[in-house]
This record gives sequence, C-alpha cells and structure tokens, in this order.
Amino acid sequence: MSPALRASLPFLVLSAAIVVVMLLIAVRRDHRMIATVTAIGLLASLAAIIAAAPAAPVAVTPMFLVDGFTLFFLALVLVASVAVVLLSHAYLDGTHDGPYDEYYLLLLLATLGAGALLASVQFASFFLALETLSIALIGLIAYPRGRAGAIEAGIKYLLLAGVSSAFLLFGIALIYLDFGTMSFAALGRLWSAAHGPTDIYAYTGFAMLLTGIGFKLSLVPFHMWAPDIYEGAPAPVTGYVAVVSKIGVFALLLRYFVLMDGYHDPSLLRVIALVAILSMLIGNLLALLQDNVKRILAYSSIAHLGYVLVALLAGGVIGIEAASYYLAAYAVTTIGAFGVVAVLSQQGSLHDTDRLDAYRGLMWTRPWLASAFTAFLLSLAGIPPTMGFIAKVYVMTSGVGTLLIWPLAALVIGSVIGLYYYLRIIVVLFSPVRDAEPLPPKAGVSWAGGLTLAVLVVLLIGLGVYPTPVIALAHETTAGLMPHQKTIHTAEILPTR
Amino acid sequence: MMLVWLILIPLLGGLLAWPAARLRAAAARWVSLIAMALDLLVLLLVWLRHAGPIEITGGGRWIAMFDAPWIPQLGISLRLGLDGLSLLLILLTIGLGFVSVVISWTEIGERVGAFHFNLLWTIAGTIGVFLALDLFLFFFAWEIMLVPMYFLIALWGHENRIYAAIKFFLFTQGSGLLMLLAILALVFVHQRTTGTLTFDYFRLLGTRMSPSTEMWIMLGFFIAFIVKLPAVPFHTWLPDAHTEAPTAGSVILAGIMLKTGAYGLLRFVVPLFPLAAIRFAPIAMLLGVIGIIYGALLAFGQNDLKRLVAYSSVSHLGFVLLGVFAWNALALQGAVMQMLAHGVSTGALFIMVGALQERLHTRDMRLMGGLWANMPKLSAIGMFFAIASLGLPGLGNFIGEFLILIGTFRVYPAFAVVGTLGVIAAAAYALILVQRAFHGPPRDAVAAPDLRARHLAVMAALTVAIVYLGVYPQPVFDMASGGLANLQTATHGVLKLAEGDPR
Amino acid sequence: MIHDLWLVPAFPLLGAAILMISAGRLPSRAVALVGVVPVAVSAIVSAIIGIGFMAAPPSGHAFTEILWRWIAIGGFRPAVGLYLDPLSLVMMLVVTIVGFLILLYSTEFMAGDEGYSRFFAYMNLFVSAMLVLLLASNLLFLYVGWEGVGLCSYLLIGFWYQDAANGLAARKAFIVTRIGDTGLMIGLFVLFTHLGTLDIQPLLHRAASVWPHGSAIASLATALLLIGALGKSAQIPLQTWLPDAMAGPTPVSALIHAATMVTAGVYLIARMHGLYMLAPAIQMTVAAIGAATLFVAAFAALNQHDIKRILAYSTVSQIGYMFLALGVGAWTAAIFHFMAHAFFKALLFLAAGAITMRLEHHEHDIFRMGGLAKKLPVAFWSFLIGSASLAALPLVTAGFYSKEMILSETWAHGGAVPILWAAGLVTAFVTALYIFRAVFIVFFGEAKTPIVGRYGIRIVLPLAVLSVLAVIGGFVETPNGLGGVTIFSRFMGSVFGPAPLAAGATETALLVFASLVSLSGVGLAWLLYMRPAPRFAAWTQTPSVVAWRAFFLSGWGFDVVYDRLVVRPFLYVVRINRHDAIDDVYTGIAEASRGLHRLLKLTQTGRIRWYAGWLAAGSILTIAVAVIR
Amino acid sequence: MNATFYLSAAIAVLSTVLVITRANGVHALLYLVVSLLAVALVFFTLGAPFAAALEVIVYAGAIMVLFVFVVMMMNLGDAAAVREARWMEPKIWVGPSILAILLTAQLAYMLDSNTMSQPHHAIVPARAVGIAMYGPYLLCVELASMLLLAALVGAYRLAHTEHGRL
Amino acid sequence: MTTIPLDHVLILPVLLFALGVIGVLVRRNLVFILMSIEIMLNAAGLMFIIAGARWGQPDGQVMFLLVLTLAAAEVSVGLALIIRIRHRLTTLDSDAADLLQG
Repeated sequence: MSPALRASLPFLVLSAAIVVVMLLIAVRRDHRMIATVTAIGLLASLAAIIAAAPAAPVAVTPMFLVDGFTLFFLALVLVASVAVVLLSHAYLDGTHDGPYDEYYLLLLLATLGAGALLASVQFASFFLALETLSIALIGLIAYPRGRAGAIEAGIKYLLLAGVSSAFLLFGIALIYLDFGTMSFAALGRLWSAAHGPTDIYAYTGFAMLLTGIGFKLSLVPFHMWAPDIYEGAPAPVTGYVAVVSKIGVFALLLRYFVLMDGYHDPSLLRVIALVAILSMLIGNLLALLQDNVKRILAYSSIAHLGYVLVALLAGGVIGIEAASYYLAAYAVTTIGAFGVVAVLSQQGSLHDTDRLDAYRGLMWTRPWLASAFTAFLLSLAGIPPTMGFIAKVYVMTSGVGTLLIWPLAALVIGSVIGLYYYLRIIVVLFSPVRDAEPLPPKAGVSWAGGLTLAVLVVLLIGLGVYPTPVIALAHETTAGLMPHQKTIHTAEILPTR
Repeated sequence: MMLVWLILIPLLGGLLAWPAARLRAAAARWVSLIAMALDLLVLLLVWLRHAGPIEITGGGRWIAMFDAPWIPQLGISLRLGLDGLSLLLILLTIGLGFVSVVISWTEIGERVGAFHFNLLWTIAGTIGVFLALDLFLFFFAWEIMLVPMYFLIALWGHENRIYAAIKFFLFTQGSGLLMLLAILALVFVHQRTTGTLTFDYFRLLGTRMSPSTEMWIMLGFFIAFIVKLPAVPFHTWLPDAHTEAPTAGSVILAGIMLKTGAYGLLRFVVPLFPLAAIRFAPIAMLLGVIGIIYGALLAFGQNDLKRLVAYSSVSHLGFVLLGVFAWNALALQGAVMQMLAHGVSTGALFIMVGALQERLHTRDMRLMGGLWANMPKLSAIGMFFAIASLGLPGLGNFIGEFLILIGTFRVYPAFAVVGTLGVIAAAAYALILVQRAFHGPPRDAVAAPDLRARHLAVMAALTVAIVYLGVYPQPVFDMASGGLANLQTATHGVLKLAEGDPR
Repeated sequence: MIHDLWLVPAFPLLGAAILMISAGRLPSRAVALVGVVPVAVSAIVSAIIGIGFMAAPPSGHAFTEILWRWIAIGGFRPAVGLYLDPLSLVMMLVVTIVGFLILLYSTEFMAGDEGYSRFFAYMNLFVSAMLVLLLASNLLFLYVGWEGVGLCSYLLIGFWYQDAANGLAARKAFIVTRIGDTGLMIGLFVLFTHLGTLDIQPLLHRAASVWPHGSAIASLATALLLIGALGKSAQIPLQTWLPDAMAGPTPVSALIHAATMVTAGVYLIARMHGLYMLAPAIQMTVAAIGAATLFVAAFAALNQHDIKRILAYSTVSQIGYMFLALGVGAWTAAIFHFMAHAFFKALLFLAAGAITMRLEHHEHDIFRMGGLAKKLPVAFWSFLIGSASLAALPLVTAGFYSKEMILSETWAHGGAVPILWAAGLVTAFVTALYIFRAVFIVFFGEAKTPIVGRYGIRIVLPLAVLSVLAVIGGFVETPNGLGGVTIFSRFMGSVFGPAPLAAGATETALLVFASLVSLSGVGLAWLLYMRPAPRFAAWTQTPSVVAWRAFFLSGWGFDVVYDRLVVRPFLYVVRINRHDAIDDVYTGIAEASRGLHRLLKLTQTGRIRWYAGWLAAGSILTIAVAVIR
Repeated sequence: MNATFYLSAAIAVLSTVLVITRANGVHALLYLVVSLLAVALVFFTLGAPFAAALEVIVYAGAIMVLFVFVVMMMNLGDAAAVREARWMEPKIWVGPSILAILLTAQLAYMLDSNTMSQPHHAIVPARAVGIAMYGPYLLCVELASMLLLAALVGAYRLAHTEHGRL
Repeated sequence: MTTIPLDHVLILPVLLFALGVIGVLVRRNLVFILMSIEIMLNAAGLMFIIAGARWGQPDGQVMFLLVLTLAAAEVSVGLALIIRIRHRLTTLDSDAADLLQG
C-alpha cells in the first residue's frame, strides 16, 4: 500500500461508509440498523487512523496533506460524530417525522467534509470541503421538517452561509490574483518573501477570507447567525454544528495561518486579535441574561472560539498544543452539554427542551443527568477538575508566553462574565422543583444517550485531572505543524503553478 | 504519601457520605465525622513520626514532603509539603471541620448527603491549598475549594443565597484568573532565564526579573489573595456570602477559607517577590489599615447580626494584611496567631448567630434584645466571643493583634498607630452586638430554648481553644516559627540587599 | 509564703470560674460562699505575705516570681510573672481587704437579684484582674489586668442589662477607657521598640541609662502611658464615663469606681515613676491635669442631685489630687491618698448604698431624702465619718493626713508657681462644702421617702470596719507638727526614694490654714443647707446662676462637646455608609454589564438581511483593520 | 475585442442593477440571465472559453431554469410584484447602499494601490483545464461529487413528503 | 489576444459583487436574496477567471467550475427550503422568519 493511500485510509473508510449507508437505505429503511452502521463506519474510520498514523505525514495530491495534525483533529471529529450519532438515535426515534435514514447519510457527508477540511493545504480543497460540510449541515439543521424553527434555521444558515462563502471566495480569488498560487505553503513563502506587507490585494483578500472563516466559527462580528441556528436546529445537530464544523474550520485556519507564517505580519495578528477580543467580550455579554439554554451555549461557543484564537495568536509549539487541547476539551464539553439537551428533547415536539425554566430542579428529578450537565457547565466555565480548566490554563499559558496583554485581559473579563451565566444555569438545575412546569414526558434516557454522556463525563473529569495523555498526543501530532520547514516540503511536490 | 492521604480522606469521605445519606441521614454525618477524625489522626502521625526535618536548599526545613509527576510536559508535579505554618492551618481546618459537622447535625435536614459531600470537598481543597508546593497544584486546589463552597451557599443558604453565592464565586474566580495569569507569567520568566519550564515552588523562589515585571506579577498574586482575605476594596462579597451561607458554611468560610488568602500572601507573595513586596508594603499595609477601620465602621452600622460579624472579619483580617507586610518575626507570628484566633472566635460567633437564627428565624438585631433572660448560656457565650473579637488581653485575638501592631510599629509606626485606633472601633461594634442582641428589655416574642449539649460542647471546645491561645500561646509560636523561618529563609538574601530595612 | 504570691490572684479567678461554669445553678447561699471566700482567702494570704514582707524584706525590697513563659519570639519575651514591692504590696492589701469587705456587704445587698451568681462571678473576676494589674512584673501582663478590669467594669456597670441606659453607660465606660488604653498600648510599642523589653524593672533601668533627662522619646512614651492612665482614672479629658458608670450596683461603684480600678492610672504612673522623672514636661502635665480635674469635678459634684453622682464626681476630684501629687513628684503622698481614699470612698459608697436600699424605689435623689439621721443611724454615722474623711476634717480623719501631705509637697514643689497648690486648696474647701451639702440634705430636715427593711450584720460589719479604717488609716504618716509619724513613707522609700524633708514652720502654717479651709467649707454648708437663707434660695434661682448650675450639673459640658465632635460624626459616617459604598462600584459594574447585554441583544433581531448586513459590515471592518495602518 | 469586453461588462452591470431592483420575479430572473450571458462574454474575452461555455450552459441554462421553475410554481404573480415594490421603499436602500459603497470604496482603494502586471494574454484551453482537473485537482472533483450528493440528499429530504404533498 | 488593462477588468467583479451585496440587503423576498447570492458567487467566479488569466493558469477556470458546483448545490437546497417555507409560513418574506431571535 502506498503511503498516500495508507494515510488516506480513514477518509476512504468514511467514503465507503457513505456509499454503504446509501445503498442500505435503498434496500431497507431501518433506523436502528442505519444508525448502527453509521456508528460502525465512524468507528472504523477512527480505527483506520491508527493504521494511517505511521504513514503520516504524506501529501495526497497537492490538495491534501495527511499528517499528525490532520489525524489528531480527525480523531476528535470522529469521536464527536460518534457521540452525535449515539445521541441522535433516541432523539429521532419514535417520532412521525420520518424517515430518519438520510440524517445519517448527511451526518457522514458532513463528517467527510470536516475531515477533508482538516487535510486541506490548498484553497480549492479547503473551499470544497467547507461547502460539503455546509450543504450537508443545512440538510441536518432543517431535518425536522415539521418544525418552523428548524426550517427557519435552515434557510438562515443557507443564505448567510452563501453570503459568507461569496466573501470567502472573493477573498481567495484576490489572494490568488495577487500571488498566482493557492497552496498554503507556497503562499507562506511568497507572503513573507516576494511581497512586502504593503500589498493591499493580499490583505483585502485575507480579510474577506477571514469573513468566511469567521462566519463558520461564529466569531464576532460574524456571529449573529449562531444563536438562531443553534436554537432552531435539533439538539444533536446543534452539538455537531458547534463542535465538528468549528473544529474543522479552526484547524484549517490554524494550519493556514502557520503555513503562511502570519506570525511575522502585525496586520494579520491585529485583525485576529481584534476578532478574538470582540468574540470573548461580546459573546459572553450576549449570553449574560439569556433564558434559552441552547442560545446560551451558542453565545458561549462564540466566546470559546475567541479563547482558542488566543492560542492561535500565541503560536509556537505551545500555542498549537494549547489550541489542540482546548478544542478537545471544547468538543467533549460541548457535545456533552448539547447531549443533555438532546436526551431531554425529541424531534417530534415543536421545540427542543431549551427553555431555562424547563431545567428547574433537574438535580432533584434526574440527578445523574443534572450532575453531568453541571460538570459540563463547570468545564465550560473553566473550573477544575474538568478539561475546560486545563484547557483554559493552557491557552493562558500560551498567551502569557507571548505577552498578549489585551487578548488575555479580554479572556479574563470574558471568563468572569461567563461564570455568571453558567452559574445561572447551575442555580436553576439545583433550585427547588416547581410543580407548575413538569418536564416533557419522556420515559428515560436511552442507553446509547446515557452511555455517551457517561463516557463524556468520565473523559471530562479524567482528562481534567490527568491531562497528560492528550497533551502528549497533541505534542507528538499537532505540534509537528510548527517547524514547517521540515514537514511542508512534502506538500510542495506538485506545485500548482 | 501520608500527605496525599490528608487530602484524599476528606475527598473519599465526601464521595462516601453522599450515598450514605440514602441509607440514613445520620450516616452521612457519621461518615464526615470519621473522615475528620481519620484526617486528624493522619496529621498527628505525620507530625509525631517524622524523622527530623527535610532540608530544602533555599526553601527551609520541612516536616514532610511528597513529590510525584503530574503533567510533566508543563513541569507540573504533585508536590506537597508540610511545615509548621501549614500544619497549624490544617489543624485549624480539621478542627473547624469537626465543628462544622457537629453544628450541622440538626441545622441541615435536606439533602444531607450532598451537603456533607460539599463540606468535605471544601475542606479537602483547603487542605490542598495549605499543602501545595507546586503553583499549578496550588491553583488547582484553590479552585477546587471554591466550587463546593459555592454549592454550600447556593443550596443551603438563606433568603438571598443565589445572589451571594454568585457574587462570591465571581469575585474569587475572577481574582483567581488574575493569579493564574501571574503564575504563568512567573513560570515563563523563570523559563526564559533558566530554560526550564516548572511550576515547582522551590525552583521558582529567587527567580530573577526586572523590578517592573516583578511588581506586575506580584500584583496578580496579591489581588487574588486580598480578594480572598478580604481586604478593602475587594471585600464586598464577604458580607453577602457570610450572611447567606448556612452556619457551617460561614464557619468554614470565615474560619478557614479567608486564611487561604493570608497563607497565600505569606507563602507566595513575599517569598517569591521579595523586592516588589517590600516596595509595595506601604500600600498593602495602607489597605490593611483601611480595612481595619472601614470594616469596623461598617460592622457597627449593621442590623443583621451575621453581616456585623462578617464586617468584623474584614477588620480582623486587615490586621493580618498589616502583619504580613511588616514581615518581621513578631508581626508574622502575630499574623499567624490572628489567623488562628480569628478562625476560632469568628467561627464561634457564626455558630452563635446560626443557633439564634435556628431559634428566632431572624438575624435582624432590631427584632432581638434581652435574649439573656431566656438564653443565658447562649448569650454568655456570645458575649464571650464578642469580647474575644474585640481583642481582650488574655484571649487569642489580643495576642495576634498586639504582636502584629508591635511588629508593624518597628517598620511603619504610623500604620501601627492607626491600626491601634481600630481596636477602639472593634470595641464599639462588639459591644453594640452584645447590647442589641443580648441586653436590653426582653421581648415577648422571643421565647426559645437555650443552647443544647451538642452546641455547648462545641462552644466549650472553642472557648478552651481561644483561652489557650491567649494564655499559653508559646507552643503555637514554636510550631509556626519553623514555617515562618522557611519563608524568611526564602527572602533573607534579597531583603538584606534592600537597604535600611529595619526588619 | 511569699512564693505563694500567685495564689492571691488565683483564688478569685477560681471563684469566678466556678461561678461561671455553674451557670447560675448553685443555690444563693453557695454562691455567696464561693463569691466571698476566695477573696477572703486572698486577703488573708496577702496579709500574711505583707507581714512576712515587712518582717523580713526580700533582697532589694522586691520579689519577682515568673509563673510561665508566655511569649518568646526573638527578643520579645514577656513572661507571666508577678512582682511584689512595697508599692504593689500596699495596693494588693487595700484591694483584697476592701474587696473582701465590699463582697461581704454585697451578699446582703444583692440578695434576691436574679443575677446574684453572675454578680459574684464578675466581682471575683474583677478582683483577680485588678491583682494581676497590680502584681504584673511585665507591662504586657499588666495590660491584661488593665483591660481585664475594664471588662469587668463594663460588665458590672451594665449588670442590670434590661435597662438600655445601663448598657449605654457601660459601653461608654469601656470605650472611653479603651481610648486611653490604646494610648497605653502604643506606649508599650514605643517602649519595646526603643528599650527592647517590657519587663518593668529592667525597662526602668534601661531607660534611665539610655534616655537622657528630658529626652523627646521619654516624653513620648510617658505621654502615651499618661493617656492610658487618664482613661482608666477618669481624668480630664477622659473623665466623662465615671459619673455614668454609677448605673451599676452600688458595691460595684464602691469597689471598682472608687476604691480600686479607677486608681489604676495612679498606680501605673507611680509604677513607672522612673520614666516620668526623665520627662519633666510630661510630669508637669500630669500635675496640671490633676489640678484641673480636681477643680472641675468638685464644682460638678457641688451641683448633683444623685447621691452616687456626687460621690462619682468626688472620686474624679480626689483622683485629681493623686495625679497632682504624682505630677509634683510626691509619689508616696499619691499612694497614701489612694489608700485613704479607698477606705473613705468605699465607706461613703457603701453607706450610700445602705441608704438607698432602705428607701422605697431605691431613691437616689438627695432632695427626696432628708431626715434620715435618726431613721438610719448606721448609715448616718458611716456616711458622716466618710464625709469627714473626704472633707479632711483635721486630726481625726485619714483624708486629712493624706491630703495634707499632698498639699504640703505641692507647696514645696511649686513654690514659684503656687497655682497648683491654690487649686488644691480651693478644691479642699469646695470638697467640704459639697459633701456636707449632701450630709445635711440627706440626713437632716424633713423625711420625704418612707423607709423599708432592716440591716443585717453583713451590711453593718463592713461599714464599721471601713469607718474605723477611714479614721485610723491616716495615722501611718503624719506631718511633723502632729507627731511626725513616717511609717508609710519609710516603707515606700525603697520604691520612691527618701521622702523630701518638710519645711518646718511653713508646713505648720499651711497645715493650720488648710484645716481652716476645710472647716469653713463645712461651716458654709451648714449655713446654706441647714439654715437656708431666703436670699440664698433666691440667688440660686437667678438666670445666670441657673445656667451655671446646669453647666456644672452636666459635668462642665464635656459630654455635649464629645457628642458633637466625636459621637455624632462617627454615627453619621456609619449611617451614610451602612450599605457599603464600595459595593456600589461592583453593583455598578454588574448593572453596566446587564445594560450592555440588553443593548447587544437588540442586534439579534432574527432577520436574515440584518445579519447579512452585519456580515458585510464586519468584512468592511476587518478589511479596514488589515489594510489601514 | 476590447470593445466587446467593455460592452458586455456594461451590459452585465446594468442588467444586474435591474435584477436587484425589479419587483417582478420573472423579470428579474431574465435580467439575471442576461447578466450571466454578458459575463460569459467577458470570460471569453479573458481567454477562458471553457468557462464561458459552462457559464452559459450550466449557470444561465440549468440553474436559472430551476429558478424560473420555482418562481412559476410559487405563482409569484402581480400581487407578489406589488408587494415586492412596496417592500423596496427608498429608505430601505440607505443602509445597504452605504455598506456597498464602503465595500466598493475599499476594493477601489485596493485596485488603485498598485497596477497589476498585465495578463499573459494566452487562451487557457479546455484541454488544459481538463488536465488540471484530473491531475492535481482530482480529489477535489471527487469531493465535489460528495458536495453534490449532500445537496441532493438535503434537497430530497426537504422537498419530499410522505403524504405526497408539500 | 486582447490588451484590456487588468485594472479595468477588475472593476467588473468588484461592481458585481457590490451589487450582489446590495441585493441581499435590500430584498426581502427569499428568492431574490438567493438570486443576489448567485450574483455574488458569480462575481467571485469572475475574479477567479481573471486571476487565472493573469497567471495563464487553468486553476482559475477549475475554481470557477467548483464555484459553479457550489452554486448549483446551494440553489437546489435553497429552493427546496424555500418551497417548504412557502408552505409552512405562506410567505417568502425573509423578515417574517424571525421566530428565532434575541
């Protein structure tokens, strides 16, 4: 097996899963079976990573590079996807808004898009992967056709993503116009060498590119869609949007920024710092008195992406490690939080269970679920012994090392504001039960959902107390991105000029 | 390894107490008591069986030490150490832990298991704070101790508990983040100069940095600790938190948690940043003095009994701040003594208020008065501790305050003089407390049973403690001197350079 | 026996502890026993020690006993130790003996009070603390007693806690004296910082060798100690608490606020006289304050209605005499007057108590008494003897000899500035006037309030013993012209050095003159209050006189001034900041955050076009930031 | 050729302006087709004949037909046109225009900043495009198929109903 | 071939893009918004063609092709959604779709 083929094994497995699921749908529509096959496909892809790892890093056509960085985040994406699948089954099952099978197909397509994003080292593949992800997400978001909110969220996402894509493409075109290449590595050389930092085409292009990326990451000022879509989309999908799509895009941004060597360009750093600061402050402020759990989580994810940007700004090995760990923590935490919402909700109902009032006294009616939710919220707030704590410390570590005073100040202020609304939810969870508002009737948590949440909590606490494995892994994989003179040559075997 | 057990026992006890309450509520209480007893046993074993001090280069002598890797990539390890200072504070922690369990016996009737879980975890976190010698571990423990405390206030507190709990959490967490930034900055500066990334306390001692850097990093630590202490102007969370917390929460909060702030100042701020601390000392001491006066004035003005006691804590801990930054043997010993005595006396006052609230369902002194007629024991004990808190000679608080002031007088006489004036204000608020609650004409509505045996036993123990501290404090000084010597060893060389420093 | 000195304070402490722990469950007979016996034992032990001391003085006429190491931090090593020399011995004897008598008296006086046990607990605690104060070998340990007696004073003034006025008086007493105490405390800081010890004797020696005569630091230290003494001994400007302190039970007034605690300031200065001799300016201040106080308080006493307030102002005034003596270096005279004053003032208070306890409603107003000489002969004779001693009626009273000693030494000291002496003399006249005003009004004329009950032996015996002491107590030291007995000053010589030589003829003249002044005061009182002339009555009603009387009645308006200058501003500050203005900053920040939230929430309209607009605007913004520099 | 470019560019801009201002959906769509055709001409003048052909066939042809179909199906008749006209009141133009002008200004600033070197003036033939697509861009084409699959499945799910009606 | 100055050529995509932006912001009808997005995407495609022409590379045209794919995908899903909205909300007013806000 050639190294390139071996390295792309996870992707091939994923694609095969797509085809298999599609064929299965054609043969027999069986929700449980399709969900199981999907989960198996994802897990097989995950297993394939182990097989692919020794071959990395290797360039698979000039468009893709499979390296440790790719595989680390791919693993993250796959784990998150599996969790979403497990959470989705019970969420979808038993409602009349079938069939459910295309849901899994779309999920796999989206995952493939996200995975491709992680491996992209060129604008064409980047853009296509991004759009594959987006288009599949639209289908997922609007999947409960019976819900006005879901449809609305779908059209909003479609149109706004379209606008942002147009900006993104225009920006890419400008960069291409300026440099004549779309390969990140080549751009990196040209950006610092041939062109001085006065070239307005490139900067304008970068800013427009950032508009597109910022939209996907829901960074301020491109953030407004996020709460609406989070609220409207079905809860597992919301978790997926919040985690998989963001991890994919962020990893891409990180790779792009490192490869193009943006760290020597104060203009670029300034733009990103501004966006990061705005995201941390405004995201948290917007969540402050919000009464809808999904919207709170949406705003909080805006802020969290701001925090990771601090790690990106810091750069260096520690910055990348910090970002990697942070995204891992973010994935576990956010999937968990939305998972709790998901197991309390059903596709068939008009809304998800997302009013804050609905969570009143959950601790006394469903202690395990509420405890898990509390753990996730504490992790979001960055409080030990959770992954969120270590993650925040890591990000701050990277920021302190590079003296990012203003972003760090925003981080601290934002975190304090953030505490307030996380605590508000916790307070509601623990407050005495009010008889007037019973929880939506639901027999119990499905075993898949319960298992998923349990595993997530164990990960959350376990890796919060003993984060060494993840850090070590990140150190060995993603951090390889940084000394790019060594690894990137492989990406330039076939120059696109 | 014994040191790890010191932290683990309450943690495990908490985990056990929660399900135990499903069997019987009393089971959780007994589990907590046993956990505390075991912890005390372990502490005594560590203390009595240590085979001579462990010498740390540049870090003094230690009774016991533990070290294991944790996150080696970041130079973080599980380093725990016990010296005289931490031993005393852990002793106080365990003692007040006992007290908290006992006084909650009847007060807490709901969700008993969860209550004891949170109680024990807070205690574990606090012990961790007193033991940690790795800055990251310290911060970890620092945070761990806050979360259960938040729940204690938010779930078992009084009317306005949510507000108070959130306020408490925001203040301490916000300042904690500042401290984290400062820790990281220190670690980075150290890495830049020596090339090793480490959070080890001993290695970070004596890190070289420019004066302005040192000052900034020191301020990060300083603010976190004086928020916790609390010192003016960061004290405003305290009255709310104290007022709304359940009695055991108030006891732990006032008796132990506030001490972590002082401990941080002692263990970290001055030894790690001696020059900056000395330069900053006048401002810090000014804050301390302001706290003494301001807290006393506010205490005098309160109608809520718990708020009064809370503000008196602000005043008392102003003395500690003063003592720490005077940084001579007298003032430091005074600060330690003040911490212990404040823990005992204020804890007792909170128990007294809690007992009153349990009986009268109010803390408003306007609705009290003349309680002596109905509850002579409670009133007498309340008065005793009020008087202890005003610093009557012969009781622990006096020793603390006097030593702090006499130590401060050598360095900054003006602060000592103003601080001494605070003693007058202390008399004002302590006596107005006695007057408004216990004296005056008895009210008809006030008819409630006096203290019962369980409370009396606790109060008797605390009384003995405070009298002991006042009459025969030398063993405490001997114990503390080892720890304080460690601290002063760390700053010794640097402070010699600071010219004309009379310490 | 002298090695058992620690028993003297220990017994009352034990008594107090037993009474406190028993928490009122003992029968009243047992309480009385536990309350009195320890002090009695203390008195006996003191007496034995005293006899032993006089018979075979220890080397250096002083005895030190270290009980245990209290604090040892570096050079700061105050011990819990006792120090006995003639000065503390005399004080100890007076305190234990008078204390015993008063406690004995109290067993009957307080009978039936619901706080019977509490009373004796506090009293025992007081005696113990007072003894610690007197016997402490170390200033820090002395301070323990110093504050301890203050606490007991507070507790006993507010003994009848159900009346809020008593609580107020108690707090006032505690806080005003604490103001003085902080002065003392700062004084300790200064002494330790500069001399490196707080052990009294080494400290005095070191001071004498280190500090030059009249040095600024000595002045500072002594001034600070003086502030403490002023507070405790109710001297101007910290005298205002004492008249209010009469809210406590009468035996308390007798023991604490007349005989013992209030003279702690005198003891402190006498104890530290070595320091004061290094600071002549401050010593002069002591004299001046004493003179001013004795004068002011005497006039205030002249206008009181309440029998206990008369005695309270009288106490302030008499302690003024002691301060005057201290200020002119007449150390022995001050202590001598302390002793005499302890006897006759305790007697006066107990007699007053004996009167009020027999009157209906425990009447305290002298104008509602009258004609009691025949109805209460025991009280009458004791009060009369006490008054005579206070008024310093010549030859037969202790007060005469002690006051004489002070006046003559003042004259000798301040020959060039006789104003101090003049103040003392004028006050001696006023003293006779005010106390006999009381005697005549209370015991003669028409009876106005009915009498109830009868005296038991426990009332009569202490009155009798104190009456005797008030008479014979002066014979231990008499002027040259009257026998020239010098037992007391010789005994004190080891502490204060040899007594100054008297001036012969001048002294005799002064003696006669002062006697005449006292007698004329009594005579004037007779004229004014036994045979009141209508013109005098009319004169007292003229507006200006009424105003002056009100002024004196209020104790020269000190309370009003302090109220305006200190109390009200304090309360005002407390009131306006009751809710903690600093907290407003934080609530302001929180409110601002909420406002920002609401503002930002308005941008989340849910409209696609609006969102797209922001997308475009954001893009424009980022382009601008990226491009423009 | 120059003239062709300028003319078609002018037509493209003009017809686009008409697209965004027309109230009647079908009219607007037809203007859009015109605009696309004009742009196709521009492509041609820029030496991209393959792209020009695709523009005409796929864009103006397939995609726009889809639009027309939907618009017709929704029966956006005169009433809809009137409503559209009402929605486009003058003041609604203010904000968007300002934004667009700012954006244009920024881009104009960019264009003004330095003169681009002239194009290679070489036609890039369909063959070259094909080689590129099935050379380095091979996997992108594969990915594009996944994109289209996602769109297909999404559209199917959204438009399809079990009960045979929307 | 031609000698059109590149700067002149570049004006066209810029104008088209800006007009697309205006269209998105002004129109309330969802169909028109979708159309305006198409205009913007087309402008971006044009830019790729120009860039490809500048460097004489086929990459520009390939990118245009991919943009075209995206446009097609987006339109198909978009129109499907619009149909669904038309039936649920009986309006195509984008401003009416503000169920989700705050």
